Amino acid sequence: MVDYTTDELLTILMARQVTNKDVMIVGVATPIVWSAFTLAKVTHAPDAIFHYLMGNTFVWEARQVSLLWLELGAASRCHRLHNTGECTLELLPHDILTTIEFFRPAQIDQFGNTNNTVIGDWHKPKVRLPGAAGIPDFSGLYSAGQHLYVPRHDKRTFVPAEKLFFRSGVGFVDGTRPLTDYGLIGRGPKFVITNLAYLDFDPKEHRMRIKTVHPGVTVEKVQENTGFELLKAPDLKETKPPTETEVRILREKVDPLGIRKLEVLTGKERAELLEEIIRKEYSRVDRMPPRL
Amino acid sequence: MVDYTTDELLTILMARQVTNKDVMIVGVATPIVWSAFTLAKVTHAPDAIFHYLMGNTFVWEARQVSLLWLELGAASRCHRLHNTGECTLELLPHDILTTIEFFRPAQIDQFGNTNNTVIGDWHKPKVRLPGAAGIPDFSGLYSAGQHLYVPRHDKRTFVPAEKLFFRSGVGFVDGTRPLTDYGLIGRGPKFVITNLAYLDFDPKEHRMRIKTVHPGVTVEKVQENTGFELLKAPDLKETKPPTETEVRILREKVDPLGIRKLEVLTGKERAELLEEIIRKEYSRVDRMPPRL
Amino acid sequence: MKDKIMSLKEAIELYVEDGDLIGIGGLSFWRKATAATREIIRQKKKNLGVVSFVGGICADMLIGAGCLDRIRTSFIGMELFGLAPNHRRAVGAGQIKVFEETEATIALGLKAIYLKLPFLPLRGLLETDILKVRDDIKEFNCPLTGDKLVACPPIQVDVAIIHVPYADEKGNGNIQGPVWLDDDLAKTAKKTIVTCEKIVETEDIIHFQGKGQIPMQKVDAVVKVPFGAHPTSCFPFYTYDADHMMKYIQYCQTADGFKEYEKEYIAVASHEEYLEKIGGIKEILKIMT
Amino acid sequence: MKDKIMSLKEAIELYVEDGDLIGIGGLSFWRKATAATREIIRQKKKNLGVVSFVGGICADMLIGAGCLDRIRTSFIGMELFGLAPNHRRAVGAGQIKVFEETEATIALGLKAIYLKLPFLPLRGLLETDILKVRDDIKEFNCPLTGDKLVACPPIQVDVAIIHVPYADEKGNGNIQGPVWLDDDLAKTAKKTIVTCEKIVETEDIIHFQGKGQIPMQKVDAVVKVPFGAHPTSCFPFYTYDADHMMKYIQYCQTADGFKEYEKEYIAVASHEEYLEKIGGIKEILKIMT
Repeated sequence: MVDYTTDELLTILMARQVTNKDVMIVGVATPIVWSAFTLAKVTHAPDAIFHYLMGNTFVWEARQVSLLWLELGAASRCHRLHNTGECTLELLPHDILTTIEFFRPAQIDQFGNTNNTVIGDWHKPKVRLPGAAGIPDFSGLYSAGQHLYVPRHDKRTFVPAEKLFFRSGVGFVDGTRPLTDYGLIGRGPKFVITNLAYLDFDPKEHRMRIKTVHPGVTVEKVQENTGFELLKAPDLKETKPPTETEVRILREKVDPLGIRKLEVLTGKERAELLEEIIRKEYSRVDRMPPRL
Repeated sequence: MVDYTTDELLTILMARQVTNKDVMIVGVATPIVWSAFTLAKVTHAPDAIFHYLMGNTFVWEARQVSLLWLELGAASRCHRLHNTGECTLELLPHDILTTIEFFRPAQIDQFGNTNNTVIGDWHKPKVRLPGAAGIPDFSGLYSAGQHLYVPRHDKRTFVPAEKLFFRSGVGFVDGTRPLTDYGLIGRGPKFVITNLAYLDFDPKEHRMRIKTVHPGVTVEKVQENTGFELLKAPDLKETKPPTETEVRILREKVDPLGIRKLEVLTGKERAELLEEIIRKEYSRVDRMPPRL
Repeated sequence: MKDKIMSLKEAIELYVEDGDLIGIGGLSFWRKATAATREIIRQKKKNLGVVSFVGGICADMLIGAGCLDRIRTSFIGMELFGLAPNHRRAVGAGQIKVFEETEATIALGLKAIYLKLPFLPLRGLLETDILKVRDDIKEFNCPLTGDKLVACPPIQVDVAIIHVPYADEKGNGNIQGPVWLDDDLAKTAKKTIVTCEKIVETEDIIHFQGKGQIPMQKVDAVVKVPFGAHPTSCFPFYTYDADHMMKYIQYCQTADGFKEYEKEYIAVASHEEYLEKIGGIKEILKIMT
Repeated sequence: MKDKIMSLKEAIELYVEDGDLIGIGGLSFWRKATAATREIIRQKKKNLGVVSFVGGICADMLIGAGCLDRIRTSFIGMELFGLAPNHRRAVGAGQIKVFEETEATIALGLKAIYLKLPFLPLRGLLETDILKVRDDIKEFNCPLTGDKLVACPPIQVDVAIIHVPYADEKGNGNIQGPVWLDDDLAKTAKKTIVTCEKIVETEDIIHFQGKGQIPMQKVDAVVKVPFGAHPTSCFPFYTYDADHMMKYIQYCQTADGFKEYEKEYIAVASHEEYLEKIGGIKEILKIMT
């Protein structure tokens, strides 16, 4: 069996969700998402198009993931294909194109509602988070369903509805009614990919369930790290592990500096990696993240 | 006294309305307006900016008026300064800039309401006109007031309110109430420049009045050619005639082909001039309408 | 990626259906998809609607040929050359339904599609008769301030047909002159046909001013038709053919006259034959910029 | 035309008043008007608000220096480097008022200004808690279909401050990388200050890709400040200074820490002194692209 790390597993599972017809919305500071899209583009989805928020633009070609030279890859005159006219408004998920975007919630409940705004009471927050950006606008609109990922599956993130401090992204609301009753026109959350499992939502109860568990992870472990009861899919099985090719291309071509790991690591390990990436990128002599 | 023609008088009077701070919206097929703006730009309003519908663009420089090479003058890569993002929406009259545009109504009533849509009943029109384009959207919005011109002042154009076939442009409505009562935020019609007179609107009654009559025209003649009773401004006087310089620059530099005359002439005379302009413009060897 | 490059005949056969609302790009005399329009007439499509920011000869020919049963434009005409003759006659005779549009009702109608909104508000149209003849446009009060406003409905175009100077095989279209609402038409229509003067590399599109205003994701067919906008213009290659415009208006003084025009200039075997008919190389040299 | 070229000191003195809502262009680490922000702090402006599509070090410095009493962003942070330290602390302590914004509430709030509308509708925010903390955003029913929608109010910015690579003396600004909402900020603000890397001819602006996205009609002051976005980026000249960002975060672990940062890097006699302080030519060479 091929050797892989958690960040590689996550990235590869996310990449597999991309289809050849997708427009892939790349936000800022989400190197796992960028790596996943780039991996998809250079493997099974060559016709997929990047839509960079960092560039306000559609981009056809793939380049290596970069921390410091993001604008050169995404915004360069010689790279972007189309200047999107209106920031955010053209990012709205489209019915004809299957626009996809991966959101990373700070909290998520059993109905897929998410919080990226605040820890504690909004009026007197314990921790004020950066904010939910476009999630409140778009979360109810995805006709292809909302794509979610959580690099650290634990009870701080997976909380019961009553402990969600602020609903900044809408999932299935309270799960009792069809989304159209709330005025929502999207399909609701489609899946949550974590370091432990692939979770989806029961089509009747609109509650989160375990669809596959990652190799070496038990159903019990997933449940233990979740703050509410997870349903189990009738065909619950093990996640198909990364292939040797997927891992190799990700490591060697898509993100050789390991920038994606910044979303997974913590503490000293993370600080050291960050320093290493910065030094390597500032000392580039070839200037531009290479085309893939 | 300097010799001038009706089209020259009209153009020059309209040019005088332009201030140095204006953004001048140039529509299509309105060569008198284009000539007036260009004349203003090369005489007293050097800082005024063109906003060409035919180019979706702001343009700083003035070029000679052209019938056939309009895109070269207005849309050329080397000429336009700014690509306006949204057709029509950015044309909305602005409060900070004094955006101005001249509308030419097919019918106008005593309150300055206009019709460019249809002659006869809308459902069974005698003559279906081209349509009012953006006039219904913008007519109620101009904080600098609506600018109107009529090249042929007669009773077919100046009609009492009850004979306006279709209200496609809003003036002072029925003149009885402040515009804000109707939800309108503009200042209403400011003036109508015709081949006979400069008309404005009584500030209290919101009805059209004669402000100045052109040299050689009597107040009676203006009234005779108007389908409703005109008020008279307390300081009614004669229009200040074109100066020798204005006429010369218009004739020699701004519009030497006389394209503006196509808005004034009719019948055989017009057809011959049109043919002449077309032949002259197609046989240009210097390609681009000259910069002024 | 599916192959998008095809002949005009294939593109119209594949993507234009009877009853469709067609969005035609360009503006009156400028960059109109006339070759595609002539092909629609040859294929005898029926009960079409046309939406166009400013309409011109395309809509007028479709009306003359009996392909249209409704029209949505803020303005339609022949600029300084006169009224659109078939349009004037057909509307006068009550033969086609008019959706009285304005610049904003079209611009907002398209925007509403990509904002997924059932309406967009406008501070305009108030106290005009547009509201009397459009019962799908309504006055309402601002939910925040109570101000009187007007609600404009979305306009869902079935097929956008846009003529551009440059396109690549992926379907990216670059417009060198004014874009008007062509990008919004292409982005919001269910299907999009691009006709172009030249097919270029994607790298070329990236380097042109304006880049690919018509995005590949939304384009179904790319058809190369040099001079495919004649007698209207296609900047930067050629300007409009004033003589042919006048000839067209002359022909169209009667309904029968248009039928003669149709026989002479539309019912031809090929676009090349059309270009010969309109005067061949002499006429083309005349309009070259 | 009035002379728009002036010093940073003059521009801030003339156009920024206590209490103003300031619109800062750029996005988190990218093309932020930091030199202008430092000048605002030096001039001790008070009770300002900041609206920014995605906020970063500018808003955070203004908070630390006590210049702000309100903040309107859809996101504010230090990307992968962490939270915005002064912002986190001040909001936690209830020292500044938060207008909880989203991408759309800002984009639509600005658009509403130039459409002269008292609101714009959005099919979003429904069932989110944004509606609980923003009583100026309201649910309503579509006047045409009855659909549930949300009404977003206009955002009237007093002064837009935009850093661009190129501007001309008339005030046209050209942005070579992403524009984000900077054009809308400039077009809708009551006053606009442009800071730039280089002052060029109008002819240059016309030939650059994107042309003058910031239109001259709306620009009051043009200030040349090379490296005026440091430690954020200004494409195509330099990328962001990651080391300085980390140093900033380090300083700002406490309110007193920020005061030290302010003394060291903000309370300087000139922009040149600032550039020496941050490491001079060595640091500049490091970030050059």
